Amino acid sequence: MFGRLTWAAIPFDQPIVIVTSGVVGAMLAAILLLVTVKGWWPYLWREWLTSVDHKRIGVMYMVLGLVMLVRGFSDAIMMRSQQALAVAGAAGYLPPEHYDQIFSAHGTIMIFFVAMPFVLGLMNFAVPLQLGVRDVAFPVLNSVSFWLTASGVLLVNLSLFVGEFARTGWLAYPPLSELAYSPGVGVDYYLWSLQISGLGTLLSGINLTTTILKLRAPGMGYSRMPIFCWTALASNLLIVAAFPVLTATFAMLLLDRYCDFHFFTTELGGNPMMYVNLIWIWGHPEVYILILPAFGVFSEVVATFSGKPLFGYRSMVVATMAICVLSFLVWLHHFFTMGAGADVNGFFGIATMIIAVPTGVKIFNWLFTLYGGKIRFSVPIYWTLGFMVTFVIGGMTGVMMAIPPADFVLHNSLFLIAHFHNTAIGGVVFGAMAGYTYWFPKAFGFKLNERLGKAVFWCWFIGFYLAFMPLYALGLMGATRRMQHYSNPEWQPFMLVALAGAVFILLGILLTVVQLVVSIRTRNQNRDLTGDPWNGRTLEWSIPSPPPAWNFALLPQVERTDAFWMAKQRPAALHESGAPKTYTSLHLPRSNPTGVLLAFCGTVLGFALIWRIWWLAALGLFGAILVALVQAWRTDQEILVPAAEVEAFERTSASRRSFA
Amino acid sequence: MEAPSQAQGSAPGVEVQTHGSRRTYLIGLAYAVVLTVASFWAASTDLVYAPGVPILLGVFAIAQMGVHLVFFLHISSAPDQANNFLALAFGIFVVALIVFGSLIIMGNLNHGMMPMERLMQMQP
Amino acid sequence: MRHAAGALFQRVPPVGGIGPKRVSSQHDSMEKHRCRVVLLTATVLLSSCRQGVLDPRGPVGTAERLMLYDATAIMLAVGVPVILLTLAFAWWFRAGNPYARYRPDWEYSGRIEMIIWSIPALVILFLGGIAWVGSHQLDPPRALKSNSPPLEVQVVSLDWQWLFIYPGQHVASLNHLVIPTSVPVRFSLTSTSVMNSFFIPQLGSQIYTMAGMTTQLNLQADHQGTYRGISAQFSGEGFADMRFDVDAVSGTGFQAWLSGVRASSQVLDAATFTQLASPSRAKGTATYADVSGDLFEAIAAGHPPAASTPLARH
Amino acid sequence: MSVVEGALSPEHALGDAASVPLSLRGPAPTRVVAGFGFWLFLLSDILIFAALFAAYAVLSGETAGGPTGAQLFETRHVFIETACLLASSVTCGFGSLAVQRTDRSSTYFWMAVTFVLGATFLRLEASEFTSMVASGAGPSHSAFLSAFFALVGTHGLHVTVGLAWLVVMLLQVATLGFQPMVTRRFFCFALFWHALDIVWVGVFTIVYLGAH
Ligand code: HEA
Ligand code: HEA
Ligand code: CUA
Ligand SMILES: [Cu+2]
Repeated sequence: MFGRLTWAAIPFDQPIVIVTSGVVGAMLAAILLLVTVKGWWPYLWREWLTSVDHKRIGVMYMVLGLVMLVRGFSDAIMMRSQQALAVAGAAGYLPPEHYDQIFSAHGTIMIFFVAMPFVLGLMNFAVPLQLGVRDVAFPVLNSVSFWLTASGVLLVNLSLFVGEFARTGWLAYPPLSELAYSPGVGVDYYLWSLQISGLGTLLSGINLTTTILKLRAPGMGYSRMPIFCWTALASNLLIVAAFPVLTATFAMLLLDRYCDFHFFTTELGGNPMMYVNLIWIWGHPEVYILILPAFGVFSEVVATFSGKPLFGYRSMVVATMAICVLSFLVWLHHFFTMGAGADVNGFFGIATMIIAVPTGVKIFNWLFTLYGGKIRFSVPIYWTLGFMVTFVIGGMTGVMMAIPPADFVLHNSLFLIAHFHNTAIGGVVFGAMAGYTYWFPKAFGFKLNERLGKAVFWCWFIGFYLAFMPLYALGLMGATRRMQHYSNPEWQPFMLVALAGAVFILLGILLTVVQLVVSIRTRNQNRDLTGDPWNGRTLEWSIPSPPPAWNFALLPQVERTDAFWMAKQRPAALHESGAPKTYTSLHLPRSNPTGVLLAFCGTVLGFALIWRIWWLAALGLFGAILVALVQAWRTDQEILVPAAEVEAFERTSASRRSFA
Repeated sequence: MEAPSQAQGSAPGVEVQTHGSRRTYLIGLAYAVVLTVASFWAASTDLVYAPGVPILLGVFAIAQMGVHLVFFLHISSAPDQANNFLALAFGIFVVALIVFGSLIIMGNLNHGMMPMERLMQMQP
Repeated sequence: MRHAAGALFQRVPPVGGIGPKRVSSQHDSMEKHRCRVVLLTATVLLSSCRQGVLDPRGPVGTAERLMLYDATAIMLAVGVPVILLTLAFAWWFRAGNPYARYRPDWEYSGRIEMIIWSIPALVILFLGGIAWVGSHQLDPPRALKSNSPPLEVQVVSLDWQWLFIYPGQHVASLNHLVIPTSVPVRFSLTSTSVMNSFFIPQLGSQIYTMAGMTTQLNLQADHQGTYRGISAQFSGEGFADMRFDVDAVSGTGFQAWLSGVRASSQVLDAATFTQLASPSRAKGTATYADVSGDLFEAIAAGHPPAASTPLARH
Repeated sequence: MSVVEGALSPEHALGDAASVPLSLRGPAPTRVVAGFGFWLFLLSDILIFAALFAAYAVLSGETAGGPTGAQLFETRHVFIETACLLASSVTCGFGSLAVQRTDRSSTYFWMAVTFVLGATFLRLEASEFTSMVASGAGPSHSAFLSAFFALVGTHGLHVTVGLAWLVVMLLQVATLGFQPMVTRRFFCFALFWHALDIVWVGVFTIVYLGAH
């Protein structure tokens, strides 16, 4: 009846897990109770859960990322403290079967459920605003994408309490991840949650690519698009091209595990190396999917706060697209040590390094944007400068590993771990934080607290260096990754420093939360009535904060890059409307529960497949099809906002703005 | 009916100029039939130098895919199709990378590490 | 010089050993305390060179270390100025600086564009050359130049042990590798179950071990000593303990070790192998005076003497 | 940016400003947006096939002592399957012309023919699969067979989904008529169906004719 699901699946014998799950469960229950008691459900359902507004969806992605960040971080600090303790015969407090789940979960969660939601959230929020349009190409699909990601998140978190997570590392190499060596449900949790959220990501990539290529304000040609939109385009093209490979690869592993196929087994001709090859065809572009939008954020921030246009716009576009294409030519650098010949290793080594050229150009372009600027030291520019300093180091260690013989001694060492945290934290997380601070006032109409923001930055910055510079040294000393314990006592001081760094980061995360709470409570002092708190350059700053559901009552006519900046140079045209504006009534997409419902069915389906409860799986699938059919017959997809209402809003917000 | 505005190009699958006619489909069908028959013939004949057969099959397949794209999917390099065409080109680039990249890499790996037994067998 | 430091610190008691006794002493003056801190830091920093890839003991590792140094140097030559300029520009062009010239429209300079594309390109031209040549020179299957014929060693990664078979000598050893110095060693590697990576940091290159396949690796130790060997590819529960000691000994020492092994009573036959192949986290070394037939070839071809039972791993 | 006077709204973009480059004319109409989005989806779907093709190409020699492709495949069978799909592509094309003309009965007719041809294809494929499994050449027999069943099966699954979609579309025409929303989806369906035929060209060339 319940497949493999029995009471034994719930780890009552592991106090850490039970207590954590208990606390998480209690917190969830408390939140749900609060929402129920306060009667917030209708509001939440109407305005958020079923919303198809790209701005709301963007915000929900960010919230999801923020929540998962706490989970990912608690894994990280457990690993750091375990490694600080478990030296020379000491066992630490996490037995291997537990530790192995933790690093696998940490990697999976950080990449798929922290970094991806941040990046997707920022793109969702900012791209249509920067393009000067009213929404993304497919608003309902957008909501479906988000909720599929949320469904993956739910499954991953469920694995904490019901059953187990994979003990294979975040990429689940076979044969270790095959049924023969991982008979439990851990790998199934991994595979199904990523299949579901991966589908969401793919749809989102299609959606945003279409938006950028087909929906732009009149006059916004490709050479006038804000650079963030260019990086978003590159990133989403990579999503469209790379995620199908991930889906196919995981499907093959699933067939191996569920239907006794032999793609990657060690018997009957299966070949595990093929999995390694395929997963990296996705895996390498994936890191650029994450970093490119971050590059975009930094480009916007550095130009805005220097009060100058971005230096070398054309170079920047060329470099972005070059990285986009090149990132598909380098995947073998993740398995130089698997035994390919010298020609193949050499070719992929060189192809990898070539990426350093366009990336270097970007760094230099930011540098020369600073040059001749009038730099206002607000929080986003802190993150940007911190990034520029840090990422150069991470990029250079990447180039070192791109030399195959050097990688022969660095592969899988803590040096590698340091490299990719250097790029992922120093690049992606710093970018997410910069973007979050930069666009927060646009989304909510008030700024985040500056002093606390700077404190957060310093905690992260110092914490990062403390936590990961020792790992470079350890890697050179021959310390390898994924070690539950180690024997060399000389490593311990480094591990202790790294733990201290993680504690600093913890402080940074706590301060992030404090900053948010304080900013909300003092929001009246930080109100931004102008809609343009940073003296911005791009179209999103030309509309009120928070923007109305329709973003732009009249689509702007764009004549060059930095459209809003240019308009501000002619203040007359902006403020006193010469000819009376004629507003038309607007069609807006109606809130739609399809996304939530599909994700609900998807979660049921995934859970049932993981535990092999076939009737429930059938039910989930049936439900999903039903929801899709109902959606197909829905004809009232749009609501009409009457011209008068649009006009009224625009009038009041305009008067408020000129008043400010 | 919507106005046939061409802002940002036109949709794939629709031939704007001729509004896609039966003729296009029939011409496409004729080409496709010829190419299909040719493929099946090539696979079974002795008239083609045997090691060249896979190459010939590949050529026929590429030609036939092209025929489908042009006559059934109405893809062209017209300016209003620029996006469709570029997306297709990017897709073909990635498909080629995945398939040929994997073949080269896996061939190289397998070559480097056949078990001794098989190596022995291969040596005359 | 590095070797001298290594030798020096071999005699110093391990880090953990210095402290506690002195701390317990009530008469510990501030002076001594500071001394201890300095000493500790110095030990830690210097010892970081020991045993790692920056302290190679053979030609492969030495070449790879030189590559690391070269790459670091050339990249620092670009990276350090970039970092300094970032900080300098940000500081000088701060909004409050009345001396800085604000150029609100400056967004293009052909000359600068030229330079910023060419500097990275030139660096990569050099590093790419190194990568290409290095890949060929240090290709793991490539035989090392030497006057002496290579020693053949067959390596099998088990769950979670390392088995070393010396086909020419018909002996085998578990979790302990003994090799003569100044003689190239030709490793052929395979696995009975999941992937592992065979890695002796002080000798250089690592390579994966995979079931049903044979990888090749050539290494050489130039100095006598005991080096750490590890698995560098995660392989499951017992992974952290997949360590082995590598003893690089003189030629005569090697012969002595061989005769010792031959005198032992154990032989590596199907029964012993089956026992070894079943998953175990227990550690220990063992030697085998004889090895039955083509054991390694059978394992590498995917049919070891007795089918291992992977399901029993958990 | 002049938000003000007479901003070009997309509806008016074309008529007066034929000289304005396409990319500057503002947001594209829904039909173009939907078509392009679906085009991207198809490309991504084809990449799934690319990964499966790559796996097949790499593993096709790994028969583990079991039967090889040349021993298993029947060229005549494949030829009939190919003919069905090719013919269905053309009838589907005629069907979409009928949709464009909003010609109901013609739509029903051509799409019904398409359905029958697709279903025949599926039936043939299913019989091939069952006879292979019955003769002991199922997917768990060797890596080659795993890759074969996964690749060809995925194509078959797509055809199945296509048929279900076709039924839904016909029901939509019957209940909702030729609304823009319905015709848009019909075009997407036609794209999907043609793309499956393109994938099949790869399948019969590489898997069946390429078997040795
Ligand atoms: C994006 C990716 C990412 C990020 C951010 C991190 C962050 C951190 N990681 Fe991560 N890590 C991985 C990706 C990441 N990791 C991967 C892929 C692996 C490999 C797994 C494997 O081996 O299989 C790994 C493995 C890994 C190991 C295992 C090493 C080993 O194998 O032995 C360790 C050890 O301590 C570690 C530590 C940390 C620490 C201390 C942090 C912390 O310093 C930082 C914590 C970071 C956050 C919590 C994000 C914070 C973001 C914000 C605060 C933004 C806030 C935004 C808003 C408010 C909108 N990581
Ligand atoms: C956002 C994430 C991100 C980013 C941006 C990068 C960027 C790069 N990475 Fe990294 N990488 C990862 C995330 C990332 N990586 C992860 C997660 C892994 C491991 C996964 C795992 O195994 O679990 C990994 C692993 C990894 C490896 C495999 C190592 C191994 O497994 O043994 C290699 C090897 O080539 C590599 C190289 C590079 C290079 C060359 C870049 C380049 O793009 C960097 C380019 C940037 C610069 C070079 C700096 C700026 C340039 C200048 C200032 C100009 C002047 C400089 C020069 C000319 C050199 N990376
Ligand atoms: Cu791995 Cu052959
Ligand atoms: Cu990579």
